[in-house]
Amino acid sequence: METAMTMDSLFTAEEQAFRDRVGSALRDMLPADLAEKTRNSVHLSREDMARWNRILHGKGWSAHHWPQEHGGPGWSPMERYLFESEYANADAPPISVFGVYLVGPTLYTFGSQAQKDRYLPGILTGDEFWCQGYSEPEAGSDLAALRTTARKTETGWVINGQKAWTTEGHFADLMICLARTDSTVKQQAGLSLFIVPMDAPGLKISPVITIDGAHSVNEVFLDNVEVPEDALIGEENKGWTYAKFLLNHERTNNAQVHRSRREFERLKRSAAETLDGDGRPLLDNPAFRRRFAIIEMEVRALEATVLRILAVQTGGKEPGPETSIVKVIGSRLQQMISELAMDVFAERAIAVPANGLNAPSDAAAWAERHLFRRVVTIYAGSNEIQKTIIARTALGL
Amino acid sequence: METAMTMDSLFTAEEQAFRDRVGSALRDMLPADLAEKTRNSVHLSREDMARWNRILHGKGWSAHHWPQEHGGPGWSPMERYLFESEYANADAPPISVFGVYLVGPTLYTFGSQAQKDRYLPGILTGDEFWCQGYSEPEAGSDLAALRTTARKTETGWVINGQKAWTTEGHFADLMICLARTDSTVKQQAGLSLFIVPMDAPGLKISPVITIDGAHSVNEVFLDNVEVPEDALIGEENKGWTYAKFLLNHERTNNAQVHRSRREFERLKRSAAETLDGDGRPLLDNPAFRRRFAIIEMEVRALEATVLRILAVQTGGKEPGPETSIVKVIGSRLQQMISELAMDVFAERAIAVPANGLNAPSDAAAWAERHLFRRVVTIYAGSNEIQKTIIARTALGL
Amino acid sequence: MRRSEEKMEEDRLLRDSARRFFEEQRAWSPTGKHNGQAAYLDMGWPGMGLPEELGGMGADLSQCLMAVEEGGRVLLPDWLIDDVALTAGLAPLCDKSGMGDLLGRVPSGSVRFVLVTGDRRHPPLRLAKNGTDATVTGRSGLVPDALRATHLLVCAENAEGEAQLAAIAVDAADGVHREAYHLMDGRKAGILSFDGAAIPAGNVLASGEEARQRIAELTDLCTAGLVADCIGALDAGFSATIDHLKTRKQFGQPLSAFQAVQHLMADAYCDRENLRSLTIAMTAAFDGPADERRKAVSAAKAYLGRNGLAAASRCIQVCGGIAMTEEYFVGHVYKRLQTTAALFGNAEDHLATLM
Amino acid sequence: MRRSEEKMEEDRLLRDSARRFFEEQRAWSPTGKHNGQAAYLDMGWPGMGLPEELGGMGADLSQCLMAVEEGGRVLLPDWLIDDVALTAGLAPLCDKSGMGDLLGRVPSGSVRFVLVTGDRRHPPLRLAKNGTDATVTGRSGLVPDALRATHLLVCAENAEGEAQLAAIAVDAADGVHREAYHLMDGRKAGILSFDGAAIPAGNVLASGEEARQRIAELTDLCTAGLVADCIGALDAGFSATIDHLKTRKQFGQPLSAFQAVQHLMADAYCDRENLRSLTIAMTAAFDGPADERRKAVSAAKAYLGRNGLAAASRCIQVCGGIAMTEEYFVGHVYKRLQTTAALFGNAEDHLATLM
Repeated sequence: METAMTMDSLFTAEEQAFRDRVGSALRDMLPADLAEKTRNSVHLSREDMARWNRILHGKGWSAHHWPQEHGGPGWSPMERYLFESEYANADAPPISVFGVYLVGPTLYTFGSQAQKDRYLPGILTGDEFWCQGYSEPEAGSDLAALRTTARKTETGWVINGQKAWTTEGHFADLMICLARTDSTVKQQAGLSLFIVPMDAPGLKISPVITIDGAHSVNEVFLDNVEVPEDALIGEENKGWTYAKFLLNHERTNNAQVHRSRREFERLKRSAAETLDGDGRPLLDNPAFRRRFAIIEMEVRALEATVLRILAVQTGGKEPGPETSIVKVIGSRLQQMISELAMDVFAERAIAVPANGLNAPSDAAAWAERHLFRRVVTIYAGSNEIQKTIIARTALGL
Repeated sequence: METAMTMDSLFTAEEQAFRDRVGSALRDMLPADLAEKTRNSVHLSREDMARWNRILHGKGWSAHHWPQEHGGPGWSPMERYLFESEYANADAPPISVFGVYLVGPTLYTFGSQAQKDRYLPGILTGDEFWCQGYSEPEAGSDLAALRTTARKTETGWVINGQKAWTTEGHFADLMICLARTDSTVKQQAGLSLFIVPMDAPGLKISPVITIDGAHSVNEVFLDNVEVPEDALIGEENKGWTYAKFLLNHERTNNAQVHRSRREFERLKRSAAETLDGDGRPLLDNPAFRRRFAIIEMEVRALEATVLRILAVQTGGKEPGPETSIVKVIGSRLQQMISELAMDVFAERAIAVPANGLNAPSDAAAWAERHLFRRVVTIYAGSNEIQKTIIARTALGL
Repeated sequence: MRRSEEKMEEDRLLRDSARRFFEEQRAWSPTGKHNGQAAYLDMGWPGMGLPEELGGMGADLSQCLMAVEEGGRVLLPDWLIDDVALTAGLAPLCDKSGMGDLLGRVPSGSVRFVLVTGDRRHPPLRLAKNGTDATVTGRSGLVPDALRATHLLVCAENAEGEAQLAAIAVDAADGVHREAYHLMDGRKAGILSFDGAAIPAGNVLASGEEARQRIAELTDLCTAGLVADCIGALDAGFSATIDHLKTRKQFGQPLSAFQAVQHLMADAYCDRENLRSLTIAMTAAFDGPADERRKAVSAAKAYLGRNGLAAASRCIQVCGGIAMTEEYFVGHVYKRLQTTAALFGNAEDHLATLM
Repeated sequence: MRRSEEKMEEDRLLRDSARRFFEEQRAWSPTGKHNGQAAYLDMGWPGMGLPEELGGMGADLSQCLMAVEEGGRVLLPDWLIDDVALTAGLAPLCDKSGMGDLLGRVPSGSVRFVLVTGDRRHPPLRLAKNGTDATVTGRSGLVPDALRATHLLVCAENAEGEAQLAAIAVDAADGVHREAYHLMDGRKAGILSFDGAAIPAGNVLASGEEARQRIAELTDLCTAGLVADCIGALDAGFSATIDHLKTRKQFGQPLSAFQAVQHLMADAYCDRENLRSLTIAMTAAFDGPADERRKAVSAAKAYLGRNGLAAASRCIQVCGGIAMTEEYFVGHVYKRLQTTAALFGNAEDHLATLM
């Protein structure tokens, strides 16, 4: 296998066989152009993601962490880890995170039978795309400040407010929307989850260009958007409970361990192919070599920590410090890797030929990634928030 | 000159001549055994310090930053900088900080004529040693929590309390003691400064061994210690104002810039004389070379920042962010240097031959220094306190 | 470092007028559209470091870099670095054939020099003597603002590996190909290919040791300009960040009230102050020996690429999501620093010269 | 990493009894005086990793390291690392002449092995064959607990540079000089000089490639033991720090209420958890190929020397002055980690093997 998969001894023979099987299947299934796009882009188009989703669905792997009864393969946490590792190694396009990771598990855990029947198939096939309406201009890491309201009417709900940082909102069909249904209680207590079609009257979307120059996030304005009664997921005022459950369910998601390992190995190859001023491969330049060694150490630490969490994952408890730990160390590592990439590619990373502005290049993709990656220590609860959680839950401070 | 003095272009020709003159004089004056002891010890004995003090005093340099009228040479801030640089380069023993830096300026600024006449000569000659009684077990960085009290009597004051971290207290003759004289006011408002002889009845001193295994700090217990009326320095309840004035007076003291430059150059020489596993001098080992380069960069930054502060030093204002900045970056740098030393000396730094436990060695001195140096980010207002000050005073947060 | 009272008064006036000018005429906006393109020509900034007899202002390097810094504050898309910092170092060349005339046209903007060096990771540019004439061959590194230059100062080597410095007028030259590049921060640059481009007799300005020294100094000047520009950008980014922290509320408090935020910014502030100190020391070092100048420049440039960039990154972090948007100033400061960090040698390159 | 339920129950019992034993019998005190010196012999810890037929407990490496870790929690001055981690790797050698008997005496404490390697920064130890006998010459690196050892496992090279592993009984050997060393953390070590010390026939346990592999594994075992010991020390240091933060007040609040303190400790906690994860991965790697084992060990050891030490340093920082005193536990944890960081290769050495 071309990529360095380490720590083989941590896996049983069955698991290693499983990994080889899914890895070789993934490499067979994946169209070369999609692998190429994945390597050289930060954000993929809906068309590309949908195409790949359909291929995966053909194999029953489009929602690889779902239980069998809902259309997933029913894998163990360790099998999912191995699948995700092979998935990253194959340069398979990232799964659209909202439908598969967020909405699916929320619906099959808390939704009505009708909601499951209506929405799960579209996620599995990739025919329906979702976005997440949690954050707001005044409520980022602080969801208690959420201002969007849902008012009960005779036929359903009327939603008013504004959502921010709505990733993929511009090509999503549906939004899972957190709104305040009880303003008399404090903090996160009065929030509920709703399903909102993106073409609902009163919903307007406006693009936000990020510092990498790309359009992946949006602002969404909800102006008296009416949704039917059964747009509510689960019980009223339990939205925050559901959101937290999910956080607990996917403790290691934010670690991005497989992506980091894969990127690191690719960057190593680039450094082996790039010559320094002395005509020597950069990878053999001692200053770079040492930086690669430090990141190798950090990647191993993250891999080992994620595996440790998976090995003892019990679920059902409040999201503990694990979620926060892997968020902090995983995001730090992602930034370390792209910072090293900027030094590996040097001038090539900051300059694009004017006549080839849209031509894909490894260096340009790293630059985009590096810029966009400033966000990983901010989103999904900033690292400062995570550290406060660690201090409280793990250290009892 | 054997040591790397950088940034010559920042000094006028007169200043460079001054530096050469004091440098060569210092090297002539300094006994070889004292230079050796300075290199190989963290704490010096009173005898050694006093001996050197007398030599310096013979030249009129024992209180090099004092004005001429009080027995100093009356140098400009830049001349003092250059003197201190040459002083460090010569491996001259550190001046006992409390008499010269703390008590002298306090007395000649705020003390009575009688106090000046009585105490300044002893500091200049080195015949009387001082210690500082500010910190207490419950009041380290937080002097507002100070509990030692001074109660007025008909003939003077009665002091009760306990002082902690009293450096050199075990061989000091006198203590400058901060005590509460008004408990009805909050914070630092009710504090006064007193002169307390260390042999006063009721004063007991108890050694504290620090993690480097040495005895340099003490606890001091004051049990109804009586001092005369004129033991009070300046006005009652102005102790904190005086202490702050001093902080302002010596903005760059905690930077330890000259010591760091000197230690760095010495460490470089050690690395040039030490072979790595490949038989190559460690200084040419690329991993070490890069770490030395990073510290060279940091030392230059500190030197430049200190010079900048000296160039614009106006005095008289509230201690501003400069004091805090050089404390933070200077202490961080001191730790970086000793950490690198631990890796340069490797096993030699952590192991001492049992039959030569007290024999001086470069490696052992670095180890002691490295351990004791954990304190530099804690003492004189922890770096966390300094960062809060920076945020408030410089950033207005 | 310590300037006379008179100089300092001059500095203050210069800084004030530069700041006012840039804020009024060239203020940064998210759309990147500035008013008054090239209006700073009227202010006489280009060639301000040239002596007055050449139409310059006789400004010293410290003042030249101050102008560059003020341009950095508004993230000026033009490269004052070449116009101001580089030309400040060209005066000693003005007795070379034709150079005096050319330099005299710099202040009006009708002549613009750029420094063209080889790509660090490729063979150097080659200059071959051919009787009294010469030709140059090879591909340059990234040259800031290459496409607006009228004249190229080419840093090359002859077959024996000796340094050569030559001037080429772009209009007059055959065999010079200019490829345009867009930089990460929106500025423009170019890569030049020389396909045996002819250099007339007299345009080889220096050879051998003299050329080596001259090239080293001009390279250091450009690098110094890059650092000064970033000091300005970082300062402005700081101000914007501080303003945001005081107004943006989270958990019922302004962000500025959180100790974690305060300490992140205090660390960034220490880095910023150190960078400024190193910039001052670097500027002073141009009056000293070449080796120390080189180290002072490398220390500042390496510090910029490490701690300066880290400070800009912290500004984004404490601002939060809003700093990730193209509309917001602070992200552009980061891009300016990240771009600059890669030009004229990155932090690794400059660290390597510090030992 | 994932152990059977049965094994995990066994682990729990072992850890509980080890912790109880050490806390009751060998609790740390500032004076360094422990009760029950060597009482852990009665518990059968030495040689616990040996098979039961040799008097061991048949514990696997994970359990051996767990015992070492528990010793680390009380900053045990004895080197369980040799008694437990090293001997766990010696079982495969027991068919070598005499080794079976010797190993059988390990559990009672009457035989103690240490691993003797050359000094990394000096020429290796030399083993010269002399008919069937051999002699060894040279100066070793620092050997933990060298003076209490009865037998030395000498890692040497012959004149051709081939690896050689030989056992030397200290009592029986001429030409072995032991120099005692005090370590920074109060533990003892030694440096051994071999002046043509004779090794009887049969005591050369392995040669060439076999010796190379064996030596690599034994070295990794000792290194793993050092890491496990520090994990225990760091954990205990953390607990002491947390307790202090909750009780010590400053500015009217417990230290634990300050966000800056919380975040420093959260960072340290991440480092500690990563170190533990790397320790688990390292332990599992002993079941895999040698190259991956080496890397897993190096990753853990390098992480200990960088991030582990930084975490211990943060504990001192947040405790403040009290942690600077010899009386206080936390400073000793730092010294334990600093000492260990320098043994069996420091972080720079181990980083070099990671690429």
